[in-house]
Amino acid sequence: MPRAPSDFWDYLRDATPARIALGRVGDALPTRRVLEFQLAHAKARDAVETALDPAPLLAELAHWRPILVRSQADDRRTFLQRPDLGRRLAPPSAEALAPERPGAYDATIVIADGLSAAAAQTQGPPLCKMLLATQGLSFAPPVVALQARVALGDEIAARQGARMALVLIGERPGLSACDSLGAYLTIDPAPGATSDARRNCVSNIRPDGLSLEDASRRILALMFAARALGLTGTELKEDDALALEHIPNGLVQSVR
Amino acid sequence: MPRAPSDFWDYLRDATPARIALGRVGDALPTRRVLEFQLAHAKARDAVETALDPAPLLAELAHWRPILVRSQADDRRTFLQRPDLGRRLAPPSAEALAPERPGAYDATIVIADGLSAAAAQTQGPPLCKMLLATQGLSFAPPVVALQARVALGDEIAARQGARMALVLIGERPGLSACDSLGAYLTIDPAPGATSDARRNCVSNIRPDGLSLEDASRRILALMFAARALGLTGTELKEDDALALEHIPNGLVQSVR
Amino acid sequence: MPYACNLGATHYVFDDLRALLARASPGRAGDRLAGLAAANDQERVAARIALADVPLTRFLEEALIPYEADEVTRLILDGHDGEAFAPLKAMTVGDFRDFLLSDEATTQALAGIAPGLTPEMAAAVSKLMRNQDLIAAAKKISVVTRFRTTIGLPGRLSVRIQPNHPSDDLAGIGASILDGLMYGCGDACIGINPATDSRAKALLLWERIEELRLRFEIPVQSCVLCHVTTTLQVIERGGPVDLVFQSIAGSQAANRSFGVDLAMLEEAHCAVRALNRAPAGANLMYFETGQGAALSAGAHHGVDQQTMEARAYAVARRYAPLLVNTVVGFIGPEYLYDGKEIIRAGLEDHFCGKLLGLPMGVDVCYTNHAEADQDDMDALLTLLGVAGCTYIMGVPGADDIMLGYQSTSYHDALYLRSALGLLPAPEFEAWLKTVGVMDAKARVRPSPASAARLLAGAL
Amino acid sequence: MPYACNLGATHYVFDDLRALLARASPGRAGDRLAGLAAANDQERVAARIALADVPLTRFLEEALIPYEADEVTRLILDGHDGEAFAPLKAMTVGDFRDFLLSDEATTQALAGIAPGLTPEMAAAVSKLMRNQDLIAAAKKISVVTRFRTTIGLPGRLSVRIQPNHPSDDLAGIGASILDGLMYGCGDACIGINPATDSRAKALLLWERIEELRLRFEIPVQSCVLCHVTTTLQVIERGGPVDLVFQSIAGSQAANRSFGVDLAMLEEAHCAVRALNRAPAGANLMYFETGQGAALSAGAHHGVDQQTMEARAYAVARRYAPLLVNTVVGFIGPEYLYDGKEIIRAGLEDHFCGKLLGLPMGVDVCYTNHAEADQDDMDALLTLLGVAGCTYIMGVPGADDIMLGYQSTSYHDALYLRSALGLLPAPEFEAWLKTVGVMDAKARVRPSPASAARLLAGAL
Ligand code: B12
Ligand code: B12
Repeated sequence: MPRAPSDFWDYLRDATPARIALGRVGDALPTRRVLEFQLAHAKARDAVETALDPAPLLAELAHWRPILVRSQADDRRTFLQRPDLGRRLAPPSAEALAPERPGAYDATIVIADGLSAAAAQTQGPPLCKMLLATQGLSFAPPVVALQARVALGDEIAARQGARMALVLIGERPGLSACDSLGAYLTIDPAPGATSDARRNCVSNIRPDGLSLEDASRRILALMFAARALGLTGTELKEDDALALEHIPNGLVQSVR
Repeated sequence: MPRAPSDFWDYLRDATPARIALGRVGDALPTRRVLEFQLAHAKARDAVETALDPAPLLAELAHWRPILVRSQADDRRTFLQRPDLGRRLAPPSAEALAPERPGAYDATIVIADGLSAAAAQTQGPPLCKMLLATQGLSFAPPVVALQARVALGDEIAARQGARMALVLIGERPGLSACDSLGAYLTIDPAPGATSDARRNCVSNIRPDGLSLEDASRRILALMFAARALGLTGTELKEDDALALEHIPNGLVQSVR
Repeated sequence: MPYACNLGATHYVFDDLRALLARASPGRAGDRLAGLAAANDQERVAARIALADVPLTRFLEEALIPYEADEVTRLILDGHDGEAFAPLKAMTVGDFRDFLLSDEATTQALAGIAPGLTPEMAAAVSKLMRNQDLIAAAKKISVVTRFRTTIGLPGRLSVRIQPNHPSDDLAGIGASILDGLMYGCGDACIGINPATDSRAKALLLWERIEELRLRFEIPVQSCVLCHVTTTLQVIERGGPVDLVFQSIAGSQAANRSFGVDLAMLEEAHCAVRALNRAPAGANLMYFETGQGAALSAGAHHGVDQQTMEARAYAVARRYAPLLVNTVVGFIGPEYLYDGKEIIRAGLEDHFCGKLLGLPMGVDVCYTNHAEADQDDMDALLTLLGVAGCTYIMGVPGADDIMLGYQSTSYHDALYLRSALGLLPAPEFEAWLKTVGVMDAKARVRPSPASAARLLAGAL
Repeated sequence: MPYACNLGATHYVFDDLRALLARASPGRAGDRLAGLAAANDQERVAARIALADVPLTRFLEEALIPYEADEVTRLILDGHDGEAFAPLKAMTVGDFRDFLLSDEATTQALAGIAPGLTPEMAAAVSKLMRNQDLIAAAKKISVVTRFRTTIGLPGRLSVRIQPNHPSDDLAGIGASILDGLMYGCGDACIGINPATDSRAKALLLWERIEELRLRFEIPVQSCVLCHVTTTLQVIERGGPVDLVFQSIAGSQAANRSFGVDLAMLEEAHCAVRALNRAPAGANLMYFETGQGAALSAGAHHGVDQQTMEARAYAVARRYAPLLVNTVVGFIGPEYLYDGKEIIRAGLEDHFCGKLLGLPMGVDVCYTNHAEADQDDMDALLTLLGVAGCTYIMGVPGADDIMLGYQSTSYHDALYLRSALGLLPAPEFEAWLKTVGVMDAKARVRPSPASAARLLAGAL
């Protein structure tokens, strides 16, 4: 049965959180939409500035004896302008990570503020716990990292003797979501010299994006495959990871 | 005899320091001109930042027992962003100007950095001396003012008991001249409440603009007329000042 | 009357219309200096949300500067045309923006409402508009004025020649004028800022332009930008004055600080009309304005600088000027800090002026103490071209050697005209073709012969 | 080889061409981060003065990144067309700028020299150009490419629909596409960034676009912007791939960090050509670039970011792409700090890309950690429109809900087209008229019936 035009717009609007069916005045956005946008922008900018509060994270992960580290970027301003510093551990933090023999663990999980503390704050602990609970992978004590970029995980993993670095990092806040988490997996990272092509990424982890369950299954599939094949990056495709036999069975089924 | 075209361009170029006859490539300035402009811009910006060195000024005017004052704008950044502060004396400076009874002097001369320390530095002392040497006007001790706006002279004159404030101030640096001085004359200034319409201005005092001699004659004509008529500002025209009888004779002749 | 807006848990209250307008303004140095700016982006958005809901009629009820205390307020309210306002009567500020951008807001419709708008309405709606809105709406508005040239026609861009000299040297000024003519500039006017405020000098300058104009039969109008009181004296002495110039601002007190009031402007307007130099119905005044002037004079009454600027346009329109321009980056970073603020303010001023029915030009410019450069000016210049700006300045090499700032050059005018396919005023275009400065394709490519002829005349 | 310049008492020396180019660059965050920027304005001008005197041939002699170590350098030097370069052989960089802006540099002449230019020459000359120069020169260059639509014709502006969704939901993406079509967008391509890098998902997305395209007979080409290795797998599995996408950069090491090299791109180009989906001679690749990518990967070899960006264009042009765009403000303030830097970089990239013969589009955009807002984007968007930009992005409400940044919206595209009188690609224009989205005056004003029809199809 054909729908009335207004229904169509409603249908469109319901189909996606994207800003569609906004209406028009001449060629322009209606005033209300312009102001909504500006408000979202003001909030997103505040989200960038928000600092991660590590205490609750450390408390939630207390069971696994989490470690708090900082990058060499002392504050938010520096962090934003000096990505190089966000990729290096501050000396005291480096010391805090007792050096372990390489291969002591399969992986380490780093919860990093990145560009959205809110993402790390809300999505970080539950996702981390789901992953840590996995059978068949050994994890170093989890790390909470402040003013951190993805590549900071490389140095952390190396120091902890973990073969894989899994960095759960706040993606830059958008207008519609300020709490989106990205997961970056790297095997055998070379601190200071890992090419991004050697990482895998699972992105947009948040309630309106990839659910925590879905994300953890994909990440675990990648981790099992990575360990089995000894590689991460463009040569390791999620599809193949999910299809690999070595992965605990229930996992794969539920992804596809 | 008609001139050849290239002569015309030379003629034009010689007629003014303005950037005329620059040539064209299509509609645009030739590369050389663009770069000349950028260099001039870089220099002019440096000129804004340059600080006035009061020592030589005070030394040159030592005979008249000059006084050094500062506005409430502590540094150059503040000065540029807070014109209000540049119009008020810093408390220690206010104290340094011993209060005098109103009318103790006809005028006070303030050499102020304004937007070009270079102008005050080079044009300030000689012009000030020419004016101080005038017969028939009594002057308070001259003042050198740092981080100063025009209106700072109002408070200075009031404190010094001078009826007129003559502020010799650095005009904002242009691309072609970084050392242009402006002279602002105000009779019976009301500190904090003088309308600019109540001032007279003699501008563009510098070698390529108004010569020091010419400037001092105009300024003096204005001062004599102001004292005689009890007014400055839009109602006092330079033409009339120069025509007034009370002005020492040699002065007028040499201006016209 | 207070205005309010809730954003999540935060309740924002704005004491009165002045405060609401100020907080809704895009950030700029002058409002920060005056302590009027929003504390942060969220407060700014809150103010805009509240402002969007204010009925336009409110601006007829709540004067920003008291009626009794300010002749500009009186001019605005007494001169308000209720009939022209009728179509807007039921609109809020937000509706008004929507209307301006809608297909209903045709060139004709916009001309019709202009007398019904107060400057505060124009300022208010501009605060809800993005740069692209300011461009798109201004583009639709047509304001045409006339003296010897017709200014503001669609597809045209006029240029003032600004041939200043630090000691008002006649030969130097003449050379700059000729240079400008050779670049196809001058159709807005030839306007000299004299370094001195002497009527004797002003008279000489006016005579100089007159002489050039007559010698080469140039359809152009002359102006010397001295104080209006000086111009009046020149007129009394029979000077060949085409246009009376004056800087104006948005409050009585600010105008006083410029040494003028409405009566004085009226007097000047009558005086110049009486010279009978122009065809009947011609426009005879030239005004300059600029954000920050009122604040600098302590005469802003707690009103934000952009709204004060729009109020200056109310002063201007009373005298049916040939030209009005905002000297947007001229006053300095105290009021507009950097290229971004200058660009925004330039577009606002241009839009508000046109909306109120003025032939708006813009002095696209900056000073050396501002954080701006030629790249910013190229941006603003181009945006204004797209927005249908009436005219710009033409300064040799963009460097005003007397006023100490950088404006647009003759070259910039060429760039803009050819980038957007714009032509000079028709009478001037015809002249440029006659003297051989413009070629058959309407490009300014002076033939050597024409250059020689013009230059020879100058010697 | 060192380069030098005296400014008054100061003697500036620049160790090599890399240092000279870096110091001559307009200030920007990435070069400051890399420690390559000029220390102050005077040093910057000194570098430009020295650069203006460097003969263009120098760039054929002094490689910025060693030939032996870098396949991009080899591509540039081995692929250099001496014949096309001949007219420029005697020029310095300064002369080259003068030439580009002169009347001799016609559209045809500029097309002729493109193969003779190295990216370093383009970058160098751009550093001597003001924003208006970048606009004026780019405007003269015409690069036309073809698949189902013809892109880059004069007077036309194309738009990519970018209908991303955080979980790649097909219905959601479809809804965004329909919305975009109703705004007259999509003629550059319909290009989805998938959130996941799964070939299974990518295949589904490609099929979805294909289905829409066939159902409504839309002249448009499809793209899913996954990694090229993923796209290759989709092609192997028979996916309806129109365009192969890949992010590229200006050095071998930077491309490696993206997981690609020239051979891989070649392989992809062959694979997609073998699908035979396009008319003969069609362009089949889509590349994205952006200042800062190489530096971020530690693969910039001490070369400034704008020059590195131009080198990425050398990679792109080898594969005769249908579309290339710089994601100028996308990467963040680490590389382009604020609106001013983004505007400048956008104009540079657009100019350099076109000069080198590429169909340049620009993702006019910024992130929320940058000092920029919609006003800056309106400015850049409008300037690019004047400069003749080939295409822009169309993102619902300008908010990419998956990539977390603000780009241009469908509305922005409408604004730009109507402000400058630009039309979509001709095939797409015809389609828009057929389905009733465009009215007889070529304005996008969908009739209710057309909307209903399109939307009904979507359900
Ligand atoms: C900036 C400027 C302005 C700005 C001032 C705003 C501001 N807050 O800064 C604006 C655009 C408002 C302006 C207006 C006018 N100006 Co004016 N202005 C200048 C300029 C370019 C720079 C001044 C400067 O650097 N001052 C130094 C700084 C450090 O001082 P300040 O305390 O920050 O600034 C104060 C003075 O500059 C003063 N001021 C500015 N212009 C004028 C003009 C007169 C006659 C007086 C008494 C004071 C005055 O206002 C400022 C605030 O108090 C000069 C040209 C030059 N090369 O100097 C012309 C200049 C001083 N102005 C001039 C004129 C004629 C005017 C007007 C009278 C024009 C008119 N017809 O209305 C008006 C009204 C002035 C007034 N009575 O207030 C002439 C003066 C000629 C003369 N010898 O008398 C000059 C020399 C330029 C010119 N030749 O046209 N001006
Ligand atoms: C910024 C960005 C980029 C920038 C990165 C430059 C920089 N210095 O920041 C540029 C434009 C260069 C880029 C390129 C690519 N990107 Co990207 N990128 C993003 C984005 C928008 C934000 C990332 C972020 O906020 N990181 C958090 C901050 C704090 O971390 P950071 O340490 O500063 O940033 C590092 C990572 O972001 C990393 N990175 C960026 N993109 C990618 C992609 C992959 C696969 C990996 C492993 C790493 C990586 O590079 C940065 C520097 O080391 C995300 C989308 C999102 N919503 O997050 C997509 C995203 C991560 N990128 C994606 C893709 C596909 C790519 C490309 C492979 C595209 C292509 N076909 O070539 C390329 C190459 C990536 C590579 N191997 O380096 C996908 C990944 C999909 C997936 N699940 O695998 C995402 C999710 C977007 C998408 N859906 O298209 N990207």
